[in-house]
Amino acid sequence: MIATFIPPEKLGTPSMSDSPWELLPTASNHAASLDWLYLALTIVCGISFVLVIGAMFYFMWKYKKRSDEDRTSPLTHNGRLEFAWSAIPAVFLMLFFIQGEIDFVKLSAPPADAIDISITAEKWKWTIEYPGRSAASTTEVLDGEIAPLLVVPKGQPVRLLMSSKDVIHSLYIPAFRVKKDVVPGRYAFVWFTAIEEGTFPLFCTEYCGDEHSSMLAVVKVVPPEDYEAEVRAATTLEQGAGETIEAFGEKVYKAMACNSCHNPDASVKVGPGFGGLFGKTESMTDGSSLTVDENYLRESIYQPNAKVVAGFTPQMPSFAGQINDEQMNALIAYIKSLK
Amino acid sequence: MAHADSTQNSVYLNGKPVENPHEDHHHVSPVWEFTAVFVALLILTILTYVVSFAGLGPASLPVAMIIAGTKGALVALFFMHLKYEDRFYGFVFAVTLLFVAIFFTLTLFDMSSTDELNEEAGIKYKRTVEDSAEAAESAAAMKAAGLKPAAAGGGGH
Amino acid sequence: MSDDSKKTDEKAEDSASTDVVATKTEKPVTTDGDGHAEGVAPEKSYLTASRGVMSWLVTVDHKRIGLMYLVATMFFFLVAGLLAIALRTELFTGQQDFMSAATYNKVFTLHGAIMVFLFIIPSVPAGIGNFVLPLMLGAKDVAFPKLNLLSFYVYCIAAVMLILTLVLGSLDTGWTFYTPYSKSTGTAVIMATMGAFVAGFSSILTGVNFVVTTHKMRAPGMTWNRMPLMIWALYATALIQIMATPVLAITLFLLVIERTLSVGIFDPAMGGDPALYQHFFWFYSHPAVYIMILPGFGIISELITVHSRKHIFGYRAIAISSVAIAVISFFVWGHHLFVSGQSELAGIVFSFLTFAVAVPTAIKVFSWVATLYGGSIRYTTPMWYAIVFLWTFTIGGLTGVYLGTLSVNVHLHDTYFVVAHFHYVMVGGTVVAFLGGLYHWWPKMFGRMYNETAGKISALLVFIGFNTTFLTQFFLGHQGMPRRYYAYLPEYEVMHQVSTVGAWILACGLFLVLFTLIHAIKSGERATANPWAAVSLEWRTASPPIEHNFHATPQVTGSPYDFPEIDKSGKH
Amino acid sequence: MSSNAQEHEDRPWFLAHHFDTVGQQMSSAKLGMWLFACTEVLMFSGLFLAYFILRDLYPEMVLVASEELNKTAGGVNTVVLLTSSFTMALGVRAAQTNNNKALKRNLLVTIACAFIFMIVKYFEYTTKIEHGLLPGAWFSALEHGYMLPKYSRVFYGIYFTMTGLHGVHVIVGIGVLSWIYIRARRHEFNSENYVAVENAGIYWHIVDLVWIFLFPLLYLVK
Repeated sequence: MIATFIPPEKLGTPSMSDSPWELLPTASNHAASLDWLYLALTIVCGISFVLVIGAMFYFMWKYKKRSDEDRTSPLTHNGRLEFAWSAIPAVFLMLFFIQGEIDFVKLSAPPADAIDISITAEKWKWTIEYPGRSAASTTEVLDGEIAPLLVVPKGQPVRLLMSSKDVIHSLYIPAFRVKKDVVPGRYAFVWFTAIEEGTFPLFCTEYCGDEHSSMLAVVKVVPPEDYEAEVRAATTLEQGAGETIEAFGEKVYKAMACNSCHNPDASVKVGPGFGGLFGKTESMTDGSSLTVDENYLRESIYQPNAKVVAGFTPQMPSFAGQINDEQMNALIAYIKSLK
Repeated sequence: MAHADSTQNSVYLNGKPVENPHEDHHHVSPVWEFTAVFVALLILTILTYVVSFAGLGPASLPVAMIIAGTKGALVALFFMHLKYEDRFYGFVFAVTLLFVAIFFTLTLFDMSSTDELNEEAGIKYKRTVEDSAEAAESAAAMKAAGLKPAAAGGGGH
Repeated sequence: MSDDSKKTDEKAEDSASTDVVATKTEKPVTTDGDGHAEGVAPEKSYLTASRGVMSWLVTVDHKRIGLMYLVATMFFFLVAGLLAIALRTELFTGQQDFMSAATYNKVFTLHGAIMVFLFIIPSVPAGIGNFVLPLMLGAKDVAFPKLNLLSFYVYCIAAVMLILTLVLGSLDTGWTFYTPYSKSTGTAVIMATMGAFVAGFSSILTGVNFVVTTHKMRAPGMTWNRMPLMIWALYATALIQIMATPVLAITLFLLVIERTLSVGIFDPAMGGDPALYQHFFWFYSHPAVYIMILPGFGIISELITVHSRKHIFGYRAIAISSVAIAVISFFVWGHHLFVSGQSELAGIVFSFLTFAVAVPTAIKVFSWVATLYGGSIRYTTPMWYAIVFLWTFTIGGLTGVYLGTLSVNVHLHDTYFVVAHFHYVMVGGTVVAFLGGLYHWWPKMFGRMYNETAGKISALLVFIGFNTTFLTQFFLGHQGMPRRYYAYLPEYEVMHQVSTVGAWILACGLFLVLFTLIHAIKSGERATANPWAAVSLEWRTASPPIEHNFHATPQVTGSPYDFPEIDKSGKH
Repeated sequence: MSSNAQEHEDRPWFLAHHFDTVGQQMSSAKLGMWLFACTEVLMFSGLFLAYFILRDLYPEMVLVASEELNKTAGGVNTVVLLTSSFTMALGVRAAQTNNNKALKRNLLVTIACAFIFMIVKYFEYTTKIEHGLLPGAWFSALEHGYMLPKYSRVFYGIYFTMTGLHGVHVIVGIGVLSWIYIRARRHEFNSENYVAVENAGIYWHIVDLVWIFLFPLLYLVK
């Protein structure tokens, strides 16, 4: 998540390419043919632009007003020329249409043996579930920043089956040149075969609210042999050896994208801040008030709309089934540690 | 000779101002024509009413549309004088119906082809998936309560 | 009427050999310097014919209504322009500078909504068009003057409603109001949609007025092939305004019903389908983008012919391509939905039709450049703006081909490439043509000439600022920078900073245009009735024109582009 | 203006200053009205498309839900609107033939038919409201013992939007026709100046045209 306050060097999401001017990496099977068509378009349009604007400048120089007695040409139309300059562009346009259409059909026909990964988009986070793994995949990528990790084997077709829980989002991986709107109420799919290892950002490109620009994920292309290990690592969220419970709690805090709505300090972002929350007496929307303890934290994570703090709208999604007890205890320990 | 095309007015032919060539001639249709059209409309209304009970199944939509179309044409041509007016008003109305047709055909084409392509790719609508899950669930609940699961009557359950 | 014009009728009209109207012998009804015909008592211009605010508020004179529209639309251009500057300044760095994410979303939504509904759709047709159409047709006024005034007041109500949205918590759905987000968000969506709904009515009323005026109130002798191309363009725009805006009305009405009664037709949670809303919305909005650009085409046809003293090249082709664009624009809206859940088959059909609409636009650009051939080009400020238009609109048009190609669109959709494309067509096309038209008709509107050098500097600033701002956004788009992003990856920062600097230059250029034109009204030197020695009818009356436009209804015997400099001796 | 002072006298009182001849003014007014009629047709087309899409998404739901609509009330309303269209056409004819009395009579019958239409619609709506066949949150048909498929509330949403918007147009029509009736009482219309009556007629026929298509689609189609 691109937190809004973290300076650029701390931003962990991988940069697209090493230098801003380097072209996009061609990291999927679609990329090569698309880049070729993009180049062909640029050349043809570039030449026609140069011709049109060149002719314009030439005429501007040659036929500028020299004296008041200038005589201008009586030419009003020329049938053959007009036919030529409507037929030639039409031919080029048809060529582009046909090539575009061929690639588009390839884009929309996934091979049968593709690995199915299901992705659920909801307001401002992607939940990625691998086949056969129950827990969703969220791993801390680099310090400071957290984004769900989409692990993809190199050289194998992958089909992302996507659906949305609330509004229209759009899954876009620029390095793979694939994009599809995730319209709620129906399944959308995108397929690709990664051909280059590395990590690439994944954007949401359909406007979906306040944190639209922070709704990122990271695509990690791994060699096929250690794909299983990577997936297991991505989807397991246990206390590492020698890791304090608070540190593991912070990992859970980031893995579950709590920080997209709750700040680690006391300030309000979308929901109340966690700083100094534990032990504080909060007044609820129904007027009652209670001190924040483990039970309240546990209940409001599993059923967030049961007791909502006054002044907030019940828009927090439920995490029932996504956080097991061990992770819950670590999360509560972490929240306790925040002042 | 400055030619006068159909939609241009006060043309000067040989220097003489010509009365507006496509001036609206006031056509007054006889009363019996109106009554005849009115009776035809009533008959067609009764026809469409009766036909709806005949249980034509899938053909009922086209039939109803044809009847409504003829009624609409009758109203437009006779009650709105399109038959006797300058061609241009009819042309404007026809162009509107053309744009409505474009809007309908292309949108319905997209909606229906989305369903076909999804079926081919084995991707169901989320709604239908949720509906069938819900239906299975309620059927199981009914069986658990000893009731025979309700037949498909009364709608999609 | 002298005998001369009768003789000219005998010759085949509208072909190149038509005897030119303002032949040396027949002196057109020229007026001496200060705007009144010789020998007649100095008649008051429409500006001074009646005094007092009430005379303006209840006027039915198309020229006054045109001016009121101009003032209102340019005010909203200023408001939305300042919002744009705020956006670009916020995007100077990758994270938050001085706006929160929520405010940024509201600012870009209002920038879009105000620009589309309150500036770019009404500005050229209702602003310049209201002023110029009856004059060019040789009519005393538009067909329904009271309806014209009603259209202006309906526009004012729409403007008030959109301003009210600011007060009621603004709007953060994007100018497209996509459901289901627009159904669930807490911002003032109903007030904004009702504002756009009412602005649609004002647009329909202007459209009806222009179609009926063009059909029924042309000057004697002005056949369809003798009409200036500005009228063809305004006629085609009016056709779209009449045929497309009602669908926007019903779409926004259904959206309001969705939010109030939650009918569920667009809401997936209740069984509806958001793709249906996108079909409804874009069925209006793509023809709407042609409402925005077609009047610009009309202005450019006028500017290039008058200032290069040459008959337009391919009059029939340009006239028919205007109407062809108007009709084909109703077939192509699907290219906005290529990646949004539309079926691939429909995508292929819409991509093919999108290329069909590109051909007439290309014909127009080629014809304008061909008009420059063999001319005697005078580099006045309007001509400079026409040249800037040709440059920017050609880039805008060509990048449209990228977005029409299916597979490239998958990569480029909803990225900054799209933002750059439509700004090149709308700002580089319509706004540049609008400014060129303002400079061209300013002497006619106010009887005052503007300062030529200041005008040229403003054209240069607009050209440099505009291209710096939006050329970089093509590369941003190709690198994958998504649209409507408030915070972005660090590697896009350099290009965003270049673009922001360009935006500031463009803002300076536009402010300079504002000052030059306002300065001209007060203390520009007096303009003659025909400063550009043009041949179309609006230049035959005084400037500023008298209240009922013409002393005697003008006779039209030739094409509006038969300039005296055209060499008829056939040896050319 | 090519007309000098003398010509001013014989200009008919109803000819606006910016028109040259009565014919020009009449054809302009009629073309303007026809263009407005086209915008009405295009607006209602949006609702008809929403209906067709609903039939495409939930074919069996629409059939079951439309069974609850009262077919006879729809039929009566159709006949009422057709008669009003008939009397409107006769009214326009009366204006063309300088028969002011017949014009007033026909206008009154048309307005009366419009009222009957609204009253029948009022009863239809009240029965729907009582049975809870309403859009969105108000949909409580199950409590009233209706076994309706899952998304029936969307159908009733479309039903109320279409018939409601049409009803609003009928009410506006009543207003327009009453204004024409008032002007007819002032003997403003004759065989020369009847374009206002004809335009009101065009508007009314469009409202009737929409109902001709709306009735079978919502009420009858299986």
